[in-house]
Amino acid sequence: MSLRDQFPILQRKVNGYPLVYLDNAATTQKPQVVLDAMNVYYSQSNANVHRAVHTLAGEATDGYESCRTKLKERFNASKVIITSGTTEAINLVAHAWGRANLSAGDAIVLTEMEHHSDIVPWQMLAEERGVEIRYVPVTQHFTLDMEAFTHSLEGAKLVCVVHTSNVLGVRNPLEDIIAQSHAAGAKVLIDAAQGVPHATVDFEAFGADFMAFSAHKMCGPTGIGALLVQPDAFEQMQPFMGGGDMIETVSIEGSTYQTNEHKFEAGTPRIAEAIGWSAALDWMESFDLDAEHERMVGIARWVAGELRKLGMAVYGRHDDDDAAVVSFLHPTINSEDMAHLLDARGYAVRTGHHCAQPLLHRLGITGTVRASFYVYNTREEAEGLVAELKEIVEKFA
Amino acid sequence: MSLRDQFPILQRKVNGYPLVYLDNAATTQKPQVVLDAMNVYYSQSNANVHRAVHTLAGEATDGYESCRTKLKERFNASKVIITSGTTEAINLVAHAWGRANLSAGDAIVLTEMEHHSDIVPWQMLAEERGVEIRYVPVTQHFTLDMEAFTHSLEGAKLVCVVHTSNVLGVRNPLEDIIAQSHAAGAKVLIDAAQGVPHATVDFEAFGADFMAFSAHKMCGPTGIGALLVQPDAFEQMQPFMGGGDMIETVSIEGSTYQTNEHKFEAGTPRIAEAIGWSAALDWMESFDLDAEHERMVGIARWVAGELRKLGMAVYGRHDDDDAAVVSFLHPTINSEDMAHLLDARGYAVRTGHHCAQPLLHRLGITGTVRASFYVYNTREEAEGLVAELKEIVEKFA
Amino acid sequence: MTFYPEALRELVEEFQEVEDKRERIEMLFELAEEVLELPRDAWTDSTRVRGCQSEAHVKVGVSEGRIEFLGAADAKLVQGLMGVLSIAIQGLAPAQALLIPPDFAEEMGLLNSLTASRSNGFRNMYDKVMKELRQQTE
Amino acid sequence: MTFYPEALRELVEEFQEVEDKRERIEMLFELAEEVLELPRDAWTDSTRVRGCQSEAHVKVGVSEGRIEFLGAADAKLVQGLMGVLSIAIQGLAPAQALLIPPDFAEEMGLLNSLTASRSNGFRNMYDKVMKELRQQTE
Ligand SMILES: Cc1ncc(COP(=O)(O)O)c(C=O)c1O
Ligand SMILES: Cc1ncc(COP(=O)(O)O)c(C=O)c1O
Repeated sequence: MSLRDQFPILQRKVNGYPLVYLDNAATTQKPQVVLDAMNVYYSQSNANVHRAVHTLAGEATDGYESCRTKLKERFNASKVIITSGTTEAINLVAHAWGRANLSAGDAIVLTEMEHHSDIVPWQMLAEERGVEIRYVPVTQHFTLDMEAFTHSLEGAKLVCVVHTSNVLGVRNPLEDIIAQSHAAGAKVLIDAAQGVPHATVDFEAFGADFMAFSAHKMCGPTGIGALLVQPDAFEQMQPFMGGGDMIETVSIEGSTYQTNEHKFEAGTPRIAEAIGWSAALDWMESFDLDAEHERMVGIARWVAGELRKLGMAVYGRHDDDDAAVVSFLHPTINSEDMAHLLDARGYAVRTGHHCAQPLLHRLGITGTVRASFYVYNTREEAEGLVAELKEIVEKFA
Repeated sequence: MSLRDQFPILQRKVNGYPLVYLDNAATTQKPQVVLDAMNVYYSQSNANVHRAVHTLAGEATDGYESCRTKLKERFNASKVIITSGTTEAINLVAHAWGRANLSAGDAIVLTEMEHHSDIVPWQMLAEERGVEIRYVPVTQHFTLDMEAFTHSLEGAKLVCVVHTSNVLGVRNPLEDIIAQSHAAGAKVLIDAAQGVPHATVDFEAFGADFMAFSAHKMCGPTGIGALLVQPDAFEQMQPFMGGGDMIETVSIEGSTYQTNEHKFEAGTPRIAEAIGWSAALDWMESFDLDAEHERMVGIARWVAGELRKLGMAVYGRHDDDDAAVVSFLHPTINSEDMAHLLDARGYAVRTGHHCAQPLLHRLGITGTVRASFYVYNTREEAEGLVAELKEIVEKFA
Repeated sequence: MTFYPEALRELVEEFQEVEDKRERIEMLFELAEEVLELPRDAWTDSTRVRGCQSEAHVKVGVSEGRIEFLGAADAKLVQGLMGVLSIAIQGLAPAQALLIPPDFAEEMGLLNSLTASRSNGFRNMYDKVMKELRQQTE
Repeated sequence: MTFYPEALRELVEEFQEVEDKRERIEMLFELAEEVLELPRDAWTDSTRVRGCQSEAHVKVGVSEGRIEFLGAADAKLVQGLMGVLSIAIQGLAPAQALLIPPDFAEEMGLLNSLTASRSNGFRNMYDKVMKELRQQTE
């Protein structure tokens, strides 16, 4: 079966037209094997995990933990905390590491390219603890101002940076950022929500201290994500949420905590989700992601060029390592209208601020139309999109 | 189709014997309609919610929000925050309400009957903020010491109490507890993880300020739960986790937040899970829960009696409003051995401390064997359990 | 459709006869002209429809017992929906207008979600108009 | 099964011939007797196998290059697995014992999960024994 045929949703029609799903930066579709794995779990092995001896509980525990094992293998990471997604993973760092290791006067470096999920948790921490936040500006070439970045490092304790922008598709110079940050004595958190769906990352070699991402953006289920942590940073983390399996002992005098990742996984975990993600991770090994990435960026680059010809402003550069995301605006046609007109022909694109208002503010706009491509998208779909936009521009500009 | 036939897992064999699933207090099984709803979502409407105009996103948003609407209807609640489960819901109260409204010298009342998920978050808050925790003792009749409770209220700001104990099945005198707490000026949080699967609750009439529970214990999926909040308590809550859809605006100067429940739902929500839970809530309406509850407690009461005859100590009283949970210990046969012997014949029971160490400590034990019944369990299964235990006692005592 | 005024009912039927969604949207764009325009310099925080992706503003008054509805939006689609609402309520007594449910946008085949959320500028606009009408009749 | 000592291999085969799990458990209970018992008053925090549901203690020494393994557990099943481990490693050279993978418990049809977690006293026990052997051979 072709890669594309493994996605049942791609057979769907929308408003009488075949669905062309180009909202992959928001969430990706799921191959049948992922649904199957969750169905098998629910209809054969559903049970709560850990602390139980019965057969179903053993199978559920193995299934849940297999997700962690596969994440460790895929990303070459020694500590993998399972969360509900990127957002919770970053909030976990802000609470479990941030509140234990940062205090008034300390500085955190963010960038203007961050997603709200990598801004708001730090603003909340800053307000509570009197920590200073410094924002690295974005240049007119849609890249981080690396000179400003270097300056911002003075006395910084933590640098939080997005691997790949969900608006621009721009992949940041992470190797340089990590090296400079470490040299300045700062830890580094990478928001890899858009990064890991497009590139394989060796967390150990990469050298970041924390890396957060979501399953749903890499063909896995909703409701689950992960935080990878280096062992020394892991040791500096205090528990965040309490309850369930994160404890060793509880008494009314006080509690002691587990020492492994379970310490940060309070309550019944996302069992079916972990099993689904595990299947998705296996599935991701079934094709050559690098080759697919090259193909997708090629498509994005071509689309960007065509849209410029149609008079659109395109926000992004589409370098080889960038994600296949095309953000654009027409000088006179409203974005929301454009998205509705596209939807009428089956094309799903996203409009709005993409949870990156500071970036848009810097670009002097309030939103874009965003078409984002993934492994199951075809060149023909991209050509269709361009043809539709051409028609729209001709008619409504 | 009979109620029981709607659960595909109940066809399964374990170690060559039909599965008898009696670990329902840990997690319940899922009827086929719940799996179907999630499959339909993933294979027809999967998209990220909110902020998008395309057809799939509209369907996904409607599906996600339908869960909230159904929870509001079922529980007669005006504010429903969707969380990853009971544990996260209680941690949310500790962070969003507790840290904003409690300070050094304030007192929180807990009970010795609480699940760790309703103890550890408060211990963490207490340590951080110098808040005092008072524990209401459990009597030898497996009930709360209500005299001690009344005394503990003096100057208390918050009372946290479990609706129904997951170890004893005992349902607490909540109406009395809520009335006394409110009279003393304290807010009340109910941990209803074990309560709502067994009883319908009118949150408005009930009068508690917060109520937390999990979908997976009421035939819904893993990874999702809810916090019901009264409007005045809702207004007193500060944001907990940051990012995603919880904001109104974000700028580098600071952020403003949404005013509805989304304020507390940071990041891509549990979309498929909400859709699955929605189906489970509909399904719960398809039979008479009160009648089923009566039947289940009847079974539990009978089992408890038989086990006492076999020389077991049974921890619980099995009143009409109690849950169908039977916790027991044999004087000489080790619990874990007993569970393994049962598992060998297809019976799934749980052993251990059930995340309620302070309660067990009070009872002078370190664990129990727990058989917990739910709507699809039959009298025949209970008889089988008793027969197996009889054989085990005869052979191994 | 019992509570729809005649003009709205006709409009809904007219839209329902058109099968292609693109065509329906184009028809709606034309209805954007029907709105009494709220000039840009009258846009304030209190006229703003919150939660819209782009700017949308409405102003509802009641003069001699009859509704006066003004609106404007960056998105033609939203302004078109204002046009529909305008056709429905302009000049009506508030009590009559309050009986009109928001379903027409869906029935006209224009929106696929009625959840009051950010994706749904229409629903927020409708809610705001109705709320203001209710306040002005109290 | 290449790394299993003869006695362990035989045991695994013996168990595999028994179809009923209950019977296998009963056979295992008998093996609980095979463990050189670690007396209760020698139970300390350092002998404790963590993460077990009930108490389980092991002590591994190496004397004249040969393993001396003592153990005891509240659960007969756990002590039975100690018996199996004991049959496997008692008197062996540590280097040989370290080659034995934990799979035998699963192959004997006794456990269905090898995940190192609280449900799995066996795995924690095995890991502790092997860790201590490794430390004592360093
Ligand atoms: C009484 C009680 N409270 C809280 C919880 C925690 O629920 P969850 O693990 O779904 O967060 C449970 C379930 O284990 C419970 O029984
Ligand atoms: C760059 C980036 N960071 C963080 C997030 C948040 O991810 P989630 O909503 O899955 O928590 C997203 C996705 O929306 C993203 O694109």
